[in-house]
Amino acid sequence: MQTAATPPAAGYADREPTKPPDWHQLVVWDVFFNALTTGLFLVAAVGELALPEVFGPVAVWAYPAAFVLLLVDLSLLVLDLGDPLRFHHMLRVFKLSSPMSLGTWCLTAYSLPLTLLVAIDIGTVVGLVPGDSDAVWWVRRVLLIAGLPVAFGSAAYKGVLFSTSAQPGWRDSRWLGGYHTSSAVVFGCAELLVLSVLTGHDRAAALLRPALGLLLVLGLIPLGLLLGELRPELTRRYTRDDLFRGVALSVGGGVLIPLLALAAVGTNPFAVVLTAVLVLTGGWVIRHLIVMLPHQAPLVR
Amino acid sequence: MPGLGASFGRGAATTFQQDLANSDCILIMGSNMAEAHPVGFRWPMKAKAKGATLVHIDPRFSRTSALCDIYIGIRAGSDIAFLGGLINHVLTHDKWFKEFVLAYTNAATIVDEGFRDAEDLGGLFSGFHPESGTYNANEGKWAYEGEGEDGQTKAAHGKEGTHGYGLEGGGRAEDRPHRDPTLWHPHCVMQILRRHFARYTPEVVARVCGCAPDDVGRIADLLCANSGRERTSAIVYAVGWTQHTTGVQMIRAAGILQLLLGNVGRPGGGIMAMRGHSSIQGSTDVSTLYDLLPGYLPQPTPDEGHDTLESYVKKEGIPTGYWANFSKFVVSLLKAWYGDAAAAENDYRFGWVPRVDGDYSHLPTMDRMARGEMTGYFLFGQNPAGGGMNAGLQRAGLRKLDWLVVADWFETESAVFWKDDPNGPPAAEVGTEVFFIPAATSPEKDGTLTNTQRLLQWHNKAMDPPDDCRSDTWFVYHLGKRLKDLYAGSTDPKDQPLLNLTWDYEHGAGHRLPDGTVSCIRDEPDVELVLQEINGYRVGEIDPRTGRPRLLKGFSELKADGSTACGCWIYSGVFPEPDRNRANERKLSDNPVQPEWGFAWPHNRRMLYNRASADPEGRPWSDRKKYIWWDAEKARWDGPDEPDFEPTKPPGYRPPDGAKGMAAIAGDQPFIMKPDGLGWLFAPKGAKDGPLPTHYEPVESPVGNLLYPRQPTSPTVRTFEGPLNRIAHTPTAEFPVVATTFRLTEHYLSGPMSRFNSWLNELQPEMFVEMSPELAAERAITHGDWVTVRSARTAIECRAMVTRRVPSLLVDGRVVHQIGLPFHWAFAGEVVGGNANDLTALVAEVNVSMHEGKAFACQVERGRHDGRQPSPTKHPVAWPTRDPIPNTPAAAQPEGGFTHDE
Amino acid sequence: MTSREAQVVSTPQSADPPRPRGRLAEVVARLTYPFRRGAAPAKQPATGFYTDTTVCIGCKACEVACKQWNQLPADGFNWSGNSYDNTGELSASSLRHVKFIEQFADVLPPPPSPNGRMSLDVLPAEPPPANRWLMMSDVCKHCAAAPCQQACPTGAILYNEFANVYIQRDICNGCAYCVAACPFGVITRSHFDGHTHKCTLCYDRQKDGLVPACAKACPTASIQFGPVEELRERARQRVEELHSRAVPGAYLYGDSPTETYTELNSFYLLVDRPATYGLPEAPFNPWIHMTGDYVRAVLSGLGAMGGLLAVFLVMGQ
Amino acid sequence: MFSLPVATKPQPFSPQTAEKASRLRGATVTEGVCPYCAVGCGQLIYTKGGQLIDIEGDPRSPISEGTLCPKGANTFQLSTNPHRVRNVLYRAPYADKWETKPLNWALDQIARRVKAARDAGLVTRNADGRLLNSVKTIGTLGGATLDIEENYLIKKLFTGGLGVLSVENQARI
Repeated sequence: MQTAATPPAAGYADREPTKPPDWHQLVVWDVFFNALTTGLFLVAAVGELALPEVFGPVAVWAYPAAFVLLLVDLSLLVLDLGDPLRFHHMLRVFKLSSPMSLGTWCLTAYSLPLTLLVAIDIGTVVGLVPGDSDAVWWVRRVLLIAGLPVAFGSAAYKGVLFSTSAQPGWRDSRWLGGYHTSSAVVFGCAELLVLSVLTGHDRAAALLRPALGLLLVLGLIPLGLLLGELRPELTRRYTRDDLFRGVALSVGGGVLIPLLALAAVGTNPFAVVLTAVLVLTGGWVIRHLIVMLPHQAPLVR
Repeated sequence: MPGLGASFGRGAATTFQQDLANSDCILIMGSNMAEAHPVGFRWPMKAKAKGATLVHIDPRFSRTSALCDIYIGIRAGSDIAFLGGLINHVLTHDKWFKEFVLAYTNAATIVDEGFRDAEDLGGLFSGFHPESGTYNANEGKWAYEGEGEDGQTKAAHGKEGTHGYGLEGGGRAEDRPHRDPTLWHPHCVMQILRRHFARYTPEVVARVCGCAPDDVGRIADLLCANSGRERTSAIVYAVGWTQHTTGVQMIRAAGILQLLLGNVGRPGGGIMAMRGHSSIQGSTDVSTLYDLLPGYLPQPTPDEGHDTLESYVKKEGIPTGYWANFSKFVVSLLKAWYGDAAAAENDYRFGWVPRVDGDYSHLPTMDRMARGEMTGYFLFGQNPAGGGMNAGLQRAGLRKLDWLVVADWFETESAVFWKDDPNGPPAAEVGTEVFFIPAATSPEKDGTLTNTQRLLQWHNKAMDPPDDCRSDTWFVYHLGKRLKDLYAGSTDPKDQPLLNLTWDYEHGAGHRLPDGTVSCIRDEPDVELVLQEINGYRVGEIDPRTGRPRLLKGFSELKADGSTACGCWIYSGVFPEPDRNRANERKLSDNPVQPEWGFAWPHNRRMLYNRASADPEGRPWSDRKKYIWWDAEKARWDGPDEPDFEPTKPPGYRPPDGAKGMAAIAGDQPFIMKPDGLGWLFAPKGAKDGPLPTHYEPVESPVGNLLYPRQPTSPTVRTFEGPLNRIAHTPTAEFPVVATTFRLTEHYLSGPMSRFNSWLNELQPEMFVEMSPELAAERAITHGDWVTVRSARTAIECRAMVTRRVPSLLVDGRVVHQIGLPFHWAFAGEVVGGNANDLTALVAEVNVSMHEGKAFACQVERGRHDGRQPSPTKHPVAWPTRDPIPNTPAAAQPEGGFTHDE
Repeated sequence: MTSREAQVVSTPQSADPPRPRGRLAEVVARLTYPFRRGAAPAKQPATGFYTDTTVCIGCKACEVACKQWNQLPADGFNWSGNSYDNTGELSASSLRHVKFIEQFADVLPPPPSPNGRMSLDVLPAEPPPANRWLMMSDVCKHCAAAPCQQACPTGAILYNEFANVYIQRDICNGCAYCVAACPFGVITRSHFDGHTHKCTLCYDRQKDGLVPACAKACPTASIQFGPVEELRERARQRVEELHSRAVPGAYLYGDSPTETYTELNSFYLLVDRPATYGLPEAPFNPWIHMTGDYVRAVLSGLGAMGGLLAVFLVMGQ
Repeated sequence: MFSLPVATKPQPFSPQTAEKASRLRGATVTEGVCPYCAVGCGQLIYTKGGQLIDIEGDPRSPISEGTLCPKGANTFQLSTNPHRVRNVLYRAPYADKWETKPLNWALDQIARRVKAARDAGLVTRNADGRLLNSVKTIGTLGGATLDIEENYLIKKLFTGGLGVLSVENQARI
């Protein structure tokens, strides 16, 4: 246990008093999948509720996808615990002061209508549930309406969870929640667009393309505000090259190129998938930069 | 112990730790009290909270310095120069406590005019024999005037040291010494003192010590302002003074200073010796020392005067003062040892006690061992292979033994020297047979520890030791029984001491533990019986309550006619009744001295010489410093403590001519162990290296002696030079850096009680060396680098701790670098590393055979040492145990067990 | 005259309830355990620590006493080189941490530095009155409104009857959100059991009227334990006394609330600025921003959803 | 004065937390003394079922008033320590490892070696015919960490009984 020569530091003044939680890649992916599942559900549900005839057929694919993504997300959440067998302790109290408590309850509440929706979808496919009955239609509507606020809550808590902490960077990012929620909707839009193109629902795709474009532009507002807030800590902890790569991937690759692509390439499935991948990658990169920020030791200048 | 003994009469701390809280100023020197004795330091901190000034003078700015009001950095080994400067300041500014000094010290006593001081002889006192390197005090005329050649001489052991009280007291003729109360007589002690210390001016002290000239006056003024009737100052020292070849004289200098300032025997005053081991005072008192019998009785020598008990008593006894009872102590000890076999007609078997004809102390014994002159050796909780001076030589010694018995808790360096010494030969070349006896820890056995303030405290056995672990009492007792069996039936006279040794400490019934169960170790000896023997008993007088001999109430009951037996007279009174073990008494009261907590020797006196807390007439010097006073109505001494004086002897008592024993001590003479009842500024006897402290450089120093250039080091020091023990003699150019060793709070000694303990190891895991940025820059060393420290013996590697806490000093116009080496690491344990004790030399101070670990010469180089380095012999263990606490619900289990327990 | 320590043994120890028998019962017990409630004890006066760093001798008795009482593991033998601090930080296995800060002026002219890194000197905020070696025993601050407590999603962290912040070890599931929330970096997650641990203020000892292990062991009363109100009073007197003794830099850290943080029930007497001791200059409770952050999150989300809906409705018709 | 945006309700106690108590209840407490340095701090030793469960300062001790230093606080680990040797270890000459041996065997062997060395090394008189009665080839070292009774027995047996001269300990001054 004896160490080789370590460069000793004198005193404590140069040290960050806080300690980063040992949240690493698992949490980056958790934040990412959180946006994927909640965004997909939100966009599909809004679409189905607003224009059932257009989005209904795509949404049938969207809910199982959101369900799978939710399962992945929940697994990541559980695995990230120090004691995964105690995940259910999260439901021991409902605590407004704790975004994690609120979020867990939202996720739990969100998982219920989603599960039922998926069950109905699967039931319809295998013929157990009559797909065209009024009762089913009404049940779906109720489930969608019930799911919307909790799915929204599930998306909205995640950024606040980080921003209400004492960690360098996180504590300064007033727009982290804003960015995450808006980015979740962007993700959802991109995902549904891909689903529409792949399943050949051109009307839905035709609506989702301009929507995605608009959302990408809108999303630049919280993203810009967030990066502005984070700039001191980002530049303190990441090298110029790292930051350049990160911003290029997230803003250039995640917003600008998709915008151009959406305008230029139209409905080519391959191009749409590629665009969506770019959008998601950009979002992942931002999340990675932020989640890992406190772990990054300040650079010696 | 002669340092204190020569000044005051007893080789023990004059006061108790709690009393430090009553000080107005505390000088801590030669002690790193906050680190080595953190809980003891509680009391200086209380004094500080009440407004006292704390001063630390030390080569290193330590955790003690951090809490003191004033820190002065001096060069390691220059303490006498600084203290001499303080004494000189007190004398030249006439700030000494006149009434105290005149009445209670030998300032007025006139010394034989044949005496020549170190001032006259270039650093030597009269009576020096260069060929043997010893002083002959008689030839040197160190005695008081009038004693002349008739002054009683103690049996000399040649060059070797002795702890015997003979050194502490020393005899004199029965005539009263001449005194000159005007202090004008050129040969009176005060005048000798003035001349002797005149050389120690602030400028010279600054040149020697590396401090500023102002520092001397600053500290002296502070001490003077906090001494006198209304105020008192205390001095605290520890091994930072003792581990020098001038250690006894450093303590002597402190004694002189405190006597001059009137700070002895008074609350908040005194000299507090902080000892390092739990019972180091006890092991000196009961004496596992080669030249001492229990209670500071000198072990006999082949001297003619020691042929018979009578001649021995005549030669070693002192007619006046408490030592006049000498024969009672000796006879009672012999009765305790040899029982019925000891009788008046056979001289109480005085002839059975082995005669000391040389120096058999630890260091010379190791030297002999390394030369192959020893057959077998026992180690009881001591680790010479790691903690001994020049530990490499000590390991070489152990490798030359036929057999070695190690009783300890862990596999220390001394237990595994044959296999794990990285610089030793392979095991196949080491012929020593080793027995490791697993020992019990203190909660696993009954027994008494004597702490640094002479307080005996019993610790109770709380549980049985595991498996085959046994107390050392058990081991020694059963070894003795087996030896008696082996020798049974022998009629050879040489075997009779063993066969007649009283050796019966069986437990009547099984030993009941505090939780009500009976000990599984059925043959554990009854430790209370041992303590009762130490306390003493009346031979043949049976106590009907126990069926055993009646116990003594104190040493005043001792007899020289064989009717009493007593294992250690100074401890007598600790067990006055069969059911009253005073060491195990823990009663508290309103009395701040807390006299019913444990038992202090002698006779439960907590502060020694406390008669001096009253003026010659017996009145307190001041209300603020009231402690013991003469109560004329009750016609006895009164106060919160036991008077260290005959309780009913009035202040006005004057001894009649020819008085003997205690009758010869006047009512205003507080130092009852001294034949003249006075504190000794000048010690005509008691120290073999001179009657007054003189600055000499350490045996190894880069600096010559600026005070006495012709005499660089102590003339009486003994070195054991040889291929395994090379010395870099003063002044050395080859080793220009002054090294001093020190203790960290987090570790203990060479580590046997700490480096097997993960909770301590994590706090200080690695060997390092503290050095100044100046030295580091000179050697191109960066903080945290590996460096090699080399002495004339060997080299070790350690990490560089570059810090301004170890100042480089300006000594005589040039920069002298110092380094600090913690001495806690060696090659066995969870954490291992370079051993500072490998660097030190085997040298011995003349009075007590003490080494010089606190100042030696070395060289520092950047980079790792190319020799073989140790690797841990034990894997780190995070938790001492993960067993759950029995009979305890989950809710009350320790928080950190870190188990899933719902 | 017996001590509380001697009396406590005569209190009988309760026993655990019988363990569930069988696999199924065990699973059920595990699943239902977090939802079982114990009776909350009656409120007591708030207790805490007052740490007077001016009398700390840096002996680390507090660290070992804490490890011993709580049976905490040793956590690595690493020589840090940062003066005598080899503990490094507070963690799940080191609930006390003694810090050492060396502040020394040049004695001799400053030597050239071999590679820029020099000795252990830490430059004080202002020139110190003398050379000094500061020592401070750090511990959980037991904040009056603790971010960790607010963050904890399981309710594992609570205020016990002594107003101490306490992590219930049978509840904590190791989400580590409290780690992120603590502005002082007190809490970490143990890699042994995956739960977070911090100073409990020896809750178990307080239950039996005993002083916490560290405060009890402290040889110089640098760590003092007691009702916080009393401690604050004592501490303020001590500051005045120090001011009168020419230690003008002495002040209390955390004895009273600030704009952005509540008072600490474990507070300190310091003589240099907080950062010198590794403490935040102005601790900030992250929850101050929570409502606003939620609003921004919701607004951004609603904006995006609104845009989406607008496109659908406008273009879909 | 700063106040929280969201009220924090009292959080529920778990059944275990509600039962929180020290492990000292029902234990046996014994008065002891710290085995490390010479300050002589009072210690309280707690055992349960014969097992050591805690060692802490004795608040009644007038010397230490309940406090301990890090080493004193570590006394528990000194006793309860996996590195402690629990059986007799024996290393034969030139062997490269320990063997575990019974206690009685070791005592017998040691006693025999002491006798042999003493019989060979005891000198009754020196060259001048003066009485010595001493053995210089055996020695003991250690005692300052031992109890005074242990010291006394060592001195008595080795000096008084066997005539061994080099009986020494850590104390010197």
